[in-house]
Amino acid sequence: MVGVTDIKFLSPENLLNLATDVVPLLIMAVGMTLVIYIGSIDLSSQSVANMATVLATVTLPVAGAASALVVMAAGLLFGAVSGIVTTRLKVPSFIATLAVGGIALSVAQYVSGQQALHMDAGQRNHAFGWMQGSTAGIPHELVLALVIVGVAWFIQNRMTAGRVLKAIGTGEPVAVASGIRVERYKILAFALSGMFAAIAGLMFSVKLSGGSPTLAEGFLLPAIVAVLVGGTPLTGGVGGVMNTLIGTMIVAVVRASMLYLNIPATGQQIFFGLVLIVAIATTIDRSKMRIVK
Amino acid sequence: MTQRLTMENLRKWVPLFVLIGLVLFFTAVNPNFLSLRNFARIAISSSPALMVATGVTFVILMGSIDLSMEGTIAVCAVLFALMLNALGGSLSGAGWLAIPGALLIGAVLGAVNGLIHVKLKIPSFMASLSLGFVGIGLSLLITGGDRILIEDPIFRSLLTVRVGGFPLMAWAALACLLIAWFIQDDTTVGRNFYAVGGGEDLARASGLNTGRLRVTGFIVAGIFYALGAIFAVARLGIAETETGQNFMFVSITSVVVGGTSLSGGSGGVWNTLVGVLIVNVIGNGMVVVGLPDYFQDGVLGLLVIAAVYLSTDRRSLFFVK
Amino acid sequence: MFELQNVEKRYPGVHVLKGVDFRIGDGEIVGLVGENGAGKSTLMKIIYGAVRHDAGNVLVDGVPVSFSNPRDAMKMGVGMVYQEQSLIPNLTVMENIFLGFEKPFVRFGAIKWKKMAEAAGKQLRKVKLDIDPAMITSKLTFSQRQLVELAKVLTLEERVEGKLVILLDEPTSVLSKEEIDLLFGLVRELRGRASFIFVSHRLDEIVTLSDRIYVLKDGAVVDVMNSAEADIETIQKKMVGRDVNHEYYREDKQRPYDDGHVLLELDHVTIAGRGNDVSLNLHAGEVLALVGVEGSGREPVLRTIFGMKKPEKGTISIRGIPVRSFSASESVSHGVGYVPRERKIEGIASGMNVFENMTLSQMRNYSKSGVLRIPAERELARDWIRRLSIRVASENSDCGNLSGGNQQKVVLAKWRSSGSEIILLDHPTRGLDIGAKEDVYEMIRDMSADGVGIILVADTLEEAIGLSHTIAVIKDGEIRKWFNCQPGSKPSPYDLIRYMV
Amino acid sequence: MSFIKNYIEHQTLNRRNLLLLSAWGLCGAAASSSLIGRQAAAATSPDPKICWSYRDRTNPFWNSIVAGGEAFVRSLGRQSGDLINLINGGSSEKSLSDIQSLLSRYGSGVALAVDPNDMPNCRPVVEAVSHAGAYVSTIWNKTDDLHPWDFGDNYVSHMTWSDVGPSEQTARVLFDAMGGKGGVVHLGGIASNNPAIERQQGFKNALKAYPNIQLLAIQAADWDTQKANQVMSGFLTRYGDAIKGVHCASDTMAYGVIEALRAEGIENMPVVSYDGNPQAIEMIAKGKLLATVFTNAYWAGGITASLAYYAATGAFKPSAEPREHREFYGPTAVITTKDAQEFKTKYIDTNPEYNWKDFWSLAKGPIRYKS
Repeated sequence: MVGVTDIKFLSPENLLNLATDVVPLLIMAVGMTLVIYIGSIDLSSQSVANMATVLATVTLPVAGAASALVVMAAGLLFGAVSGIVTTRLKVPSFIATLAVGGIALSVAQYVSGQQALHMDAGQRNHAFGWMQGSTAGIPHELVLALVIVGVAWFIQNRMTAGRVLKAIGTGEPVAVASGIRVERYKILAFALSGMFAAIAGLMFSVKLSGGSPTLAEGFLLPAIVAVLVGGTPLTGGVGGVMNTLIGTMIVAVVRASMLYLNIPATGQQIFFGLVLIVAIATTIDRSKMRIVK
Repeated sequence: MTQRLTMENLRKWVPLFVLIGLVLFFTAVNPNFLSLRNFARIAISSSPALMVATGVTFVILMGSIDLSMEGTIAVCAVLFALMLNALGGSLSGAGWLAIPGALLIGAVLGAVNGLIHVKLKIPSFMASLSLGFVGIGLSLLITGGDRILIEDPIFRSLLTVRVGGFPLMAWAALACLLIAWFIQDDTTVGRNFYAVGGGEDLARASGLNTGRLRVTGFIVAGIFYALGAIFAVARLGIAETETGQNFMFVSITSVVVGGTSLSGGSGGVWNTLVGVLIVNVIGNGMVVVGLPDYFQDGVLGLLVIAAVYLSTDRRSLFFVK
Repeated sequence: MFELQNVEKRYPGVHVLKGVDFRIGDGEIVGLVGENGAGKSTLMKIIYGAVRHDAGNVLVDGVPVSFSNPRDAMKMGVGMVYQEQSLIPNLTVMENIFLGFEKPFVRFGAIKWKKMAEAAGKQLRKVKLDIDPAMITSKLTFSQRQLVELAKVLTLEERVEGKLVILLDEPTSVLSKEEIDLLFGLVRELRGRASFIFVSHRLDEIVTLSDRIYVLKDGAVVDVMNSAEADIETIQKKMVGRDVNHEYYREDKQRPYDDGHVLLELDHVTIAGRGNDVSLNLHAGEVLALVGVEGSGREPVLRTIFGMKKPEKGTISIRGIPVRSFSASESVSHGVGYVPRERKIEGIASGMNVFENMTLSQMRNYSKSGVLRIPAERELARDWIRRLSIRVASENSDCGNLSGGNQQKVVLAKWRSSGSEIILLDHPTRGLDIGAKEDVYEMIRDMSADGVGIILVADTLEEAIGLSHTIAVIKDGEIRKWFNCQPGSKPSPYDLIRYMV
Repeated sequence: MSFIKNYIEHQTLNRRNLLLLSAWGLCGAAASSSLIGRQAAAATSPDPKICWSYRDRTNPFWNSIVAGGEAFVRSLGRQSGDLINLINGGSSEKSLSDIQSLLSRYGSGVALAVDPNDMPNCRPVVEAVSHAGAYVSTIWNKTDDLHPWDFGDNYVSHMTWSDVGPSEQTARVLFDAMGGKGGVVHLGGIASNNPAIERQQGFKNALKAYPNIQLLAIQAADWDTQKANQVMSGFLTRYGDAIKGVHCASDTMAYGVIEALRAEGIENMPVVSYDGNPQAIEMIAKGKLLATVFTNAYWAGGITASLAYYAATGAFKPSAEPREHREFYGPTAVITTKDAQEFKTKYIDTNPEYNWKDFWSLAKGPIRYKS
């Protein structure tokens, strides 16, 4: 539809640009997918990403490229905490991740000294310059994102962990009665989500060459929406990372299309909401839902 | 009525103990905390949140969730202010019609939300999230981003006039809470919310029209959001798109902290009152004891986890989503 | 008078009811029997309005009616006492009784609780249940709930003019002997106002209580007999369609077990929350049946052995080694397998395909450093589909779409293929049709012959007697009596019941 | 409604196909259109599109910015609606991707006025614009190492406001009103935002000159009216009557503070703020607020768009301009009770006519960096 209005929208360069722009969002959404896949939700992603931008910027001068590891470890840790709070303390993930997000935000504010920080260009290029380059017109960021999606897909479809997550999503009691240590895998899902969020933050931070406790603001809802529109409903067990890849593209296209369709700025939210309802109504698989809550 | 002090009976009161514990803690750090004037301040900040959280309580009791409140509040607040100003600008004149008007708008938005959820079979999380975007967009479209001021002294007396040390707003909110309590405990619809939350298929087998009930739940919630919007406008004298900001997470957190289960069927509006007070006491207390602002998000998070942890009966939960 | 004429019902691919005629006179008690899958539940659903028939007529007092939901049926005086708990646990007893019919108690929008409590008290007195109507339902015992179900249906007496038809679906399965007597007494008392359709697996009860008996097989009524002339064996024969003999439980295949080889030992095990202790030995090749009434504590024993519950006291030893940490994964790694009663909740992950379900408990065997060997999984699934003749399009089919019997075979294959030596079967034939049941019996014999120790909680007493080497009768969580169960010298159900209640 | 339900149930059967189709459709369309050549980047464009990218519409400051932008667009004989609005809602990610989309649609024929939302976001925005050959002028958020002159003509200019000085002035007004003694609290914006940092700095500078003024507390209220209201009530409990004056980093927060005081029946507490919103100026005229700083967002909104536009048309060549024309401070004026009424008639009730080609008429000199 958008393509018809303006053919330029469909130029490969534009689509490539579009895809590259949503890379951080995509990575966060992929992490979120794992959690939504088991029927939970992760509201801490945005704050973890915020924290990641700060940590990346702060550790870059000290650790160089290894700062990526620090950031990922921090994401993993915060995700795992969410998972532990949800499984062991039985706090619903909606609340647990919201609360852990608050903690991540505090860490971000404390570490940053409540300032927007910027990376030294030389150090950035030395450690992460390769991320910004492109080969044969394809940005490395995009390649990296696809690799990460590929890894997530592999975990989901080809590894024990992925199979267990599917089992938890479709029927947690079955997994328990099959002798699976369900809690561990749930914690793993949250931890991975945290790590993906941190990677998203890191990439965004490299792209913007800086960090701030508010830099990743506005990521959370689009990421959730991307997962849902892709067809991974909150009921769990259905969908997956490939769906989220498509979902993220849909979000990106919808957002960009508002420009192409000349939707006035004040009306964009309405348009977005309506498109969302239509998209979910047509893509959701109701056959597995006996009761729609 | 004498109740045995079993763990189970005790568990019900845990949120209240948490609240009392927090009050004692903050008082110990700064004795100023324990004063009528400060409680009045907490009451003012709690009143709008209480209405919103009460509204979403009904939805959560049914086992659904509603994330549309920010949009609904924004639309109700803005239209309320526009109506009030268009009808003479004072509650003493025709302006009072703005109040039922706003409630009606809340009800309509709730109905739309419920119908999309029930008729299109979209889980409430997604339906209401989308509708929240639409609501915010709508209010933006109406105001073009402007703020609408309300100067009517009669309306603002909700904030400025005090009875027994508390502003009228707090009493009005309490009255609305009593109405909510009545709906919850003494009306058919209210009891049927519990039935749907306790087992939707069983309720359906007993001949309840659960679809209609769900829509009703969202309508009731919408009306309470409208009340929340009115109080929020009364608190600041300003109606704008941002009036609804932050209510989503705060209200749902309050409901859960109060001990109402997200899986539906247990809890209620009194739990929500305690939950709202816990959240607002923490918010106020952190400022009062002078906690550095960059720690506040984290401490709030920790306290919320602790409160929910203490008030959940883990034996009854096989697994938690 | 309530009548079905030539009622038909089809679901995609299945002809569930084939021209059923059914009639019940005023004040009559009619028994309805049939194997699982014979169409009983569909027939009942049509009667109480949960399902619409495709063809034929439903007549009330000779007038054709059409129920679009249970509420419509209730208005015509047709009510259902459910087998599964249909009371909502978080509501009070009185709210459950009047759920959906609160209107008479509402004044100015408010429910008058006093009035409702009085009315509920009246209903409860009908079933001779002395409880506070304001009690939360989840605090009632199973049998109390069953009576509340009945009291709920009896509100039709006041609500509807004229005669009532009440369906009782397996009402006795959770009741004690005294409670059953009370229930039967009540039913007889109420005949003046209502007629009853009584559905039960306990044929002796059917014969005792009902006036006439409808036998349903493969969606058709194969016989209607007067109870006076009926005996259990004939009914059974009609239900199954052939002689039910020792063949049925494959008794000829029962081999003595190896009593020198103890697989599992429970030594004075106390299960949390119950002041009891259980000791037993399970040998290689032995089928040990736990027998008792509903709620007597059979399931907790299974769940404790499987590690889902932690024993308070005592030791559980597997192959002579005491178990130290209790979790399902620990038990599975010791070769314990569990076929749960709630197949759709705990047994089968619907949404996952056949091979995914089969390897769920043994992914370690089918993966290398966390990466699954999917071709090997498929191979395994194909092998077992063949061995157990599971009817399924391929190993990629969604298990949620399989019939109950095939699902159960997948669950059994899951444990068998992982080499479990101790298998716990909780109602393994629940809800299966005859053919599938026989397949399950066959598998139990095969496993036993392979030296697998099996603990069985059976669907019926006959099943327990027919299949087992040893029977332990459990009451109040304690083993009251042991029976040796060698072919030729098997105890009768009545021998067992004496110790059960 | 049932036909809708049927339709949807029917649709769901095909949901997988639908998703796949849409994905394939995108790829296919991309492949087919790859034959269409890329538009050549033009150096200048006779009639560029004009666009403003900013945080949100719910803030009076941004509303004035947009009003100014629209006034400029009208001065070109176009409709107000011809100004393209990009609202990022506080998300740097959306800000950047919206701008990318815009550039991919119009190529070099765009003149952008941008607030990049967060300082680090400025570089990628500017890089994207200059890569496309379009023209951009920014305000507020820019890192210190980024300069328009490093990008030739495409990065036309950056305007920001030096908030330290005016904030210090309002603080002095406040302290004088307090009689030079007593306790004071400061409510700041989102702590990592540059204006929040500068405005707090100005406040602290003023404190040095007033030894008898006691600083009670500083806390961020995130530019948010409701949060400011809550924080102020907390302060009232903590310090009670010790608070003799309030310094706010924005008008929006001051409204919350004043309402918190009003709830307590405190009417005469001196409060100063920043931004110069119409509502704030009205309050100053009525004596409810002591002072604010007018940043002339209307002019800023117009002139920023104008700079980008005229650079894009080639009316002037940015690289030929001196550096103080590429990076400069915007106008600030402290407004107190004395001049509020006069100011209101001049700037609020009507907007003065500006000559949008006189780019630097109100500029306050080149930007000075700390190090």
